[in-house]
Amino acid sequence: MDFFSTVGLNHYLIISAILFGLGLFAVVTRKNAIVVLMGVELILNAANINFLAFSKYNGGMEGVMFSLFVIVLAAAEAAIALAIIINIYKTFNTVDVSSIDSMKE
Amino acid sequence: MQELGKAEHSSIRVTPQGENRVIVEKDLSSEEMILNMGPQHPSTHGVLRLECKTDGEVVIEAEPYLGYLHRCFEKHAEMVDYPGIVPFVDRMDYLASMNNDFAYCIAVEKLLDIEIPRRVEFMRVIVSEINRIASHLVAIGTYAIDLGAFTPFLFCFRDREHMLNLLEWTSGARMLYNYILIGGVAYDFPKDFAHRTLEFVKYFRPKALELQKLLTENEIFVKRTKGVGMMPADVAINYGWSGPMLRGSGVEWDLRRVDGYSVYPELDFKVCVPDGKFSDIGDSLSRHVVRALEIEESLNIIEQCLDKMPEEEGFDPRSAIPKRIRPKAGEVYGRAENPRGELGFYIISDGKSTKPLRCKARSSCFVNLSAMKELSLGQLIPDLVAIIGSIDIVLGEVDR
Amino acid sequence: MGESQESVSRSQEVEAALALWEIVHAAFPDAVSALDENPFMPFFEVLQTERWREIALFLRDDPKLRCNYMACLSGVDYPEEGKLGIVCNLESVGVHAHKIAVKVYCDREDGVIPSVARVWKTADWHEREAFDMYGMTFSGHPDLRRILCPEDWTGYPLRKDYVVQESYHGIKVPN
Amino acid sequence: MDQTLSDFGTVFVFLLLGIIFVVGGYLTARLLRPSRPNPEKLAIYECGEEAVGSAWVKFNIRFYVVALIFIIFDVEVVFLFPWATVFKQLGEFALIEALVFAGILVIGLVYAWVKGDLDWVRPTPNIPKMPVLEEDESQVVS
Amino acid sequence: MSTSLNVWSDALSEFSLFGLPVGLVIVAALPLVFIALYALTYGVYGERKISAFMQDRLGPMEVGKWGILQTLADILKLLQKEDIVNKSADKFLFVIGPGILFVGSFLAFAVLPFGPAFIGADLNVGLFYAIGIVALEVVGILAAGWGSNNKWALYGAIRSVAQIVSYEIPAAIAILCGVMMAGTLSMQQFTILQQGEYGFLHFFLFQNPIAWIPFLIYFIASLAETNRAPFDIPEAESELVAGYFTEYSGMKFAVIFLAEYASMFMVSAIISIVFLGGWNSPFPNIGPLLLNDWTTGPVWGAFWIIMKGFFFIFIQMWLRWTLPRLRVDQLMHVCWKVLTPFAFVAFVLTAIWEIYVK
Amino acid sequence: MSEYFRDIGNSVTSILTGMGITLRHFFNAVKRKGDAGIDEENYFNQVDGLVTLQYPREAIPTPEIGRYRLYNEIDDCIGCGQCVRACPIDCIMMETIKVTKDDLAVCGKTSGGQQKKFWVPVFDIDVAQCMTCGICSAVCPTECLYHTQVSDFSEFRRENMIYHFGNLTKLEAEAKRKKLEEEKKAAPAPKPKPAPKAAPAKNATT
Amino acid sequence: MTNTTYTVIFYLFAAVTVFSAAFVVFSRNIIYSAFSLLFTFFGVAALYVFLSADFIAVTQIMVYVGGILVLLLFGVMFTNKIMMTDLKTDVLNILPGIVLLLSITGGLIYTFVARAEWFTSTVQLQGSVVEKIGFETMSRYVLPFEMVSILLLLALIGAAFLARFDKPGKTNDK
Amino acid sequence: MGLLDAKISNHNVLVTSVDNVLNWARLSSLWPMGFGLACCAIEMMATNASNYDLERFGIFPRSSPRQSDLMIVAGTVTMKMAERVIRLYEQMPEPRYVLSMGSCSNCGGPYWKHGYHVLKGVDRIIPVDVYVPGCPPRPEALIGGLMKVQELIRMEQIGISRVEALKKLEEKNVDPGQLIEDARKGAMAS
Ligand code: SF4
Ligand code: SF4
Ligand code: SF4
Repeated sequence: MDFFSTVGLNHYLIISAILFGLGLFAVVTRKNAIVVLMGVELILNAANINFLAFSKYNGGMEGVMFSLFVIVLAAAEAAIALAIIINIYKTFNTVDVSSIDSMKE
Repeated sequence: MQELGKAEHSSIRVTPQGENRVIVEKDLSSEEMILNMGPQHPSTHGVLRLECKTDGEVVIEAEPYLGYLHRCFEKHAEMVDYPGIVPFVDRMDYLASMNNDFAYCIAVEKLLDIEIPRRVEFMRVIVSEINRIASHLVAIGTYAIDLGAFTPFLFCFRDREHMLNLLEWTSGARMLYNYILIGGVAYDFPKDFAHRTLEFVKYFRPKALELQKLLTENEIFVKRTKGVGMMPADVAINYGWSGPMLRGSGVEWDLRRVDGYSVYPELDFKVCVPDGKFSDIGDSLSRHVVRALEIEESLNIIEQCLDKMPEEEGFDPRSAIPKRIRPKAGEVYGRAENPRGELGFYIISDGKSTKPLRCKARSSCFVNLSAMKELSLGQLIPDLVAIIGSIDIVLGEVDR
Repeated sequence: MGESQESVSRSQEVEAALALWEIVHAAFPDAVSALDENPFMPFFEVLQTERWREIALFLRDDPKLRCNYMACLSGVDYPEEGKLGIVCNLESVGVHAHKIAVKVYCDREDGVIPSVARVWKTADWHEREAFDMYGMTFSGHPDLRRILCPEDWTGYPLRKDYVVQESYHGIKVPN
Repeated sequence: MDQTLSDFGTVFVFLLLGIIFVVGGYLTARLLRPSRPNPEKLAIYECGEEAVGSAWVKFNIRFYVVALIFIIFDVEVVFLFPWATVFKQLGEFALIEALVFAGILVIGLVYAWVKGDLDWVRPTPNIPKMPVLEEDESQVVS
Repeated sequence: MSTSLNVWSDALSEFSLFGLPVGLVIVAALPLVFIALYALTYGVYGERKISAFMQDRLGPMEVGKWGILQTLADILKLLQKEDIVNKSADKFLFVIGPGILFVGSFLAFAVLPFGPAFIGADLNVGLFYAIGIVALEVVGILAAGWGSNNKWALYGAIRSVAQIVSYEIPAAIAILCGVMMAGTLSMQQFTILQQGEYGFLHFFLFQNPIAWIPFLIYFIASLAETNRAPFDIPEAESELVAGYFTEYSGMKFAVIFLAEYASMFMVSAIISIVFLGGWNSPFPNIGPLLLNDWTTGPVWGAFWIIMKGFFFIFIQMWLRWTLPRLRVDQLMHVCWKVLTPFAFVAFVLTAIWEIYVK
Repeated sequence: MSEYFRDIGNSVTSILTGMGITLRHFFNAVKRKGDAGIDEENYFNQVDGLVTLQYPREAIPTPEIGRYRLYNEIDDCIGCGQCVRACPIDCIMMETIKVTKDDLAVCGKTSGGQQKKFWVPVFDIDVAQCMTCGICSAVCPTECLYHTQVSDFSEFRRENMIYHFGNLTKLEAEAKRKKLEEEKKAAPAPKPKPAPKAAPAKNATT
Repeated sequence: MTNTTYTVIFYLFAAVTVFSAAFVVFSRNIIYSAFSLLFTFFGVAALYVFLSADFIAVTQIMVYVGGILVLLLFGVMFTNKIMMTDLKTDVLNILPGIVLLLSITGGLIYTFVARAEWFTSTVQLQGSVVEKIGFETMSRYVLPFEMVSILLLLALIGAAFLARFDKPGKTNDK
Repeated sequence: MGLLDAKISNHNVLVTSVDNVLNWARLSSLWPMGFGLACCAIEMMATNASNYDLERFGIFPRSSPRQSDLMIVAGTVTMKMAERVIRLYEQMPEPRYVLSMGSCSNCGGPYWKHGYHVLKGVDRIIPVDVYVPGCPPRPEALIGGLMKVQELIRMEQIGISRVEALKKLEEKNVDPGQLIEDARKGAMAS
């Protein structure tokens, strides 16, 4: 069982794929905007794992730099998204994405 | 209803019922939380309970609930004879028993129309001024705790201990003295008392200065209290505030000066009011400052009294105490300046019994505290604590 | 200093109260009684209870009276007359130097007195206390609840015929 | 295995040990302590009163603005740390770059400052007013 | 110079029994023991004694000679106390909250160099890690406060988080200034850079006049991060009863307690490593008096860093027993409008100093 | 702007002042306050430094007139009941039995030389209730009821706080009562005459 | 420590990551989701360590746990009635969701593992990346570096603008 | 079920020494709940303050009942307050102790007779371990009372109820008359 005993690129890719899928699942199914946001964060994390994994096994710095920028983006995104969510909440008194959809004039 | 109308404020809307309510960011639907502060809470000075409606840190409304220490003073006063009331009076404002007794005795003596020996008057003034300092020290110390400074509190209590010792030496008890009796005092001063008291005054002055440096002048303290809990003078009068609270709002009103009871007219003392430079007039800081200044004045009064007090060998302080206290029918309202304000006793005597028909205590804290509800609107919780502290309530007197 | 000066000031007090009373009497000739020139606490009575609030307002706002400070409001029980009453000690702080007491009565059962809580905010809690202890109602009071005793307390403790309840919430009350 | 990894291995051991410590502490305590629950005891403490409502309400938003501003600066600091380790080797260029970087963010700080986002909004407290009776408002003086 | 010692420590960390890294565990366990001991002795007992002396009283006296066993008794007692989890609390969060809190503050100790040879893990990102791991504490506090379902606890937790989070900015920028001076993030490197025969003159604080600004900023911010007075509003006794641990009793409370004292030591250690030379002896060699050499060594190293940490803790206590507490809005004012701008100024000045002056 | 810097400056200076004060106290801790009572000459000479009094080990003396636990010197009590009447809270319970003429000598005199006319079989003071107001001791004509300086006397049981000072046992009290009855029956004359010395009937409970 | 140990630890963290992520997604209680996110982030950080990106790992903790998670938690506390988590609304898309989850994950794994022939260099990333990042930001990535600052500035202004709740009529003290 | 809940019938040396250590820890770190009701509370504060300094015994007040071991009922308990006192008592974790300080909480004290709103003794609602008399008790008296509590704790054993411990203690104790004797002596001496 070589696959299990030595950790390689593929392991990371699998984890990242699972994380990505879970994140996507949250985005698609959950109605609570905040959970959706969590899903997005999971997706971004999955992407980061990929970046770093490739970077590691290629010996380059690109992936590392990219993941850094992704984190920045994630932070900015979280800030803005939550501000928007709060604003939506203020207006509609709900964070349910689908009902927000139906409530807009 | 022919009820009151308008008060404008940027964040305050007055509903037709005259209920002030702060509208804080009402478009932001954070929920109101009902928060019970007290009866067991470190900053409610005993068993006051404030039911606060809060929105985040902002107190939208705080409703004081009293009565957790309602000890039925007025009932006891109707059931116990005149001298027997004194211990109960002691227990009302337990931080300033001497002053309480003083007020009560003034009321009853008015009713009895008896003359008090001059030396007794001086003795009374001395002990009640000592007690006033002790009481103010507790006020200042607990205020410091409320604002998070623990050390000044202990310093206050340390110095208070000397006063308790002095008073215990004269009266036999540490806190609840039953010393000032109707028509006299219980014991003559012990030998050396004057001397020791002067020593105390000498000892205490630098300590008061140190306290001032440590607490009152501390920038954090100032920032925490300045402009917090503003009370304009006219409203303060309307609320019936008295004592340091009223003076903190800039009204020069001191019963020791206004009524001039006992030997106070002979003494030279200032009525302390804030000057508006260090604090905004009417805020918590000025109330604190007034207390601190009053400590100074009380020290002066003590010195003067000790100077002027007639010395008499073998003086019997109980000589003027009537054997049987049964006042003629009538009613009286007697009052004195307590550390917390005007303490008045409204006594009705039916002329027949040795017990009063009615003895109502007008307690200063009760009245001062009644402004709490209005003062608390739109404060942050820490400010609320600062305001309660600055009112300096003693629940025993509030609830009686 | 003792007697001499005190009696002087006392008589001054009464004189000031007399002057004060005259003004009130002129304004409300039927509603107020004569001044009781008692040297300890000069007072007059309000004969028409329902006008008490008006009188109170007059006392507070008339430029000659300006009794802006209510020192005390005490409820009293007069079992013989079958009445309850309140006694208000009024004073003018910082404007004039006079003080006076006013008495208002109501029936013992279901008595009503107009509330002056909107005239002097002091009266707010004092009236609540009087209600708590004696059971008279103050009409127009913003928030008339028991203040010292618990909400579900039975009886009005300071009435002369008060009997202590046996138990409160399962706790024995009398000794 | 490279050095970094083994160093982090130590951190992992710390993590385990910390967890063991806490869990061990809990367990020891469980071994010793009495447990006599009753409804009163399990009620929420609220200064001796019965708690009214849950604490889990929507909390006021003000704290949120703080976290929001924080996250931006947090990220900025993250960028500056690697820079700080090498800037002396790179010299002036790096200095200017970083100053520009920081400068732009300071603009943000200034913006937030000027706009009052950094103020902890304190509603103006109520200053008590004289009671006013409707029928004779005009009489109110002083 | 410390190579031989490194060998010693390497040997220790490499030591393993049946494939288990026993040596490492020992390395990791030592700080744990240290935290426990320090919290028991200096942290609590010392604080009580120091506060007592500042307040003209005696402090613990009766439990053991001069009350020395006081904190031991406290912990033993807390062990015996019933553990109440209130009915409406969120049991899970309530239980793990203190755990996260403690693990968070304990993890930071992994990178703390106690001596030239004794360090858990000399990470290349050590310093960054040490300030980043605080994030775990934040979550722990939130879990504890939220899980209690107690209003005071929630207030305390939210205040605490807002405060820690805000003060992380000035703190991080101040540390950044230190990093700029050293050019490394490894704590061990930091310390070695401040080594020298002139003792304290090699410390960054005395090498660079500008270092005083970030030094003070970090110290103030660290007070806030550990909820110490005058920034103790999250556990403000007179306002919030006991803050986020209002509902905790027994052992959980003890764990929170330990975590607090651990992070108190941690920030003090960080400040002494970044600005005051960590385990280096502050004594200079003066001519034949080789004070510096005499006071250098593995044991001395641990001694110095602990002493420096204790010194800062002493100042923390001193401040605590002197000052009143700030209000929330003032707290934010201090953070965003005083410390952060000054931190930026310090950042610019340090950069310029390092490039042009040095 | 200037206000901004002034605030910072003020804060720093006032904080430093405060710290100076606490530090001074810290170093002052090498000194300890002594345990002189307030009535001693050097009381205020010894107040620097730590003020803690380690109570069970050391104590400052309670002043002589200190009013703490009530004590009745029952031998001196004439059973006049003044204290009972004066006490505002009725925490003294007393029963008296009039002394029969022949017992007057047995009953004896107070230390002040006053003839006792009552047996006091029950003289209970509920010190758990007493508020140490001192009214009772002030009215006591023989000064046999007084407050001692003892203040530390806590108990595990509430009943132990009712102090019995009565000097007769139940049986004796019963006997005396009977004797009184008999005497009343024998001589219904209401005026008690000063009795001649009677035979010394022994009672040992004093 | 041996390689095996590391492998075990790797699997441990991988499991923590995946399970907590699943918990985030499937949990009905949003506050649990948020707290479980902590473990996900932590696990991911540990994986970063395995990928030799120590700096990124710590950044992950600092930004994700200390920042984003706190933001999320605050967001949850500010907007949700926790006691009234509505279960039904969630179920609406659950079938397509699960299908999507399985297909995408499966597809990805299939592509990653079976199909793609990833080129792996013999030189793997080793040691610490801090300084490398420092150099990279100052050389190849200067422009993105500066852009980041502008991005952050905009984010700050935007978020602050959006989150500015004080309406006219409210005054700040001072 | 923890050890402190266990019912152990025969005490061997080990149990006894464990007992002693645990009891020692408990009695050395009695944290009272900061809970003042009336005048007595001021004396309690004075006892906590510098001059008497309860911290010497490891006693320092906590404001939350969850972290306290001892409830000092200092002052008058009124009817309105009684339920709160019960609740606060209940919210303290076991093992917990109650010290009734002052006449009022002992039995209603001065308000015993006419106090319609005063609870006549806090032992009507919660079990009291030690009564401290006085109105207010001197700080010395409070310290004495606290030491009585410590004595009580010292007598406790695993599996032995507090009532039994109290009994044992009383067997050891001098009889109540002794105290009066002491008072007498004290009075004589002065
Ligand atoms: S001291 Fe006061 S309360 Fe005590 S017995 Fe005497 S009169 Fe009664
Ligand atoms: S007043 Fe004195 S003599 Fe009279 S009964 Fe009381 S104690 Fe005895
Ligand atoms: S026992 Fe005395 S001092 Fe204590 S609360 Fe009651 S009345 Fe006050």
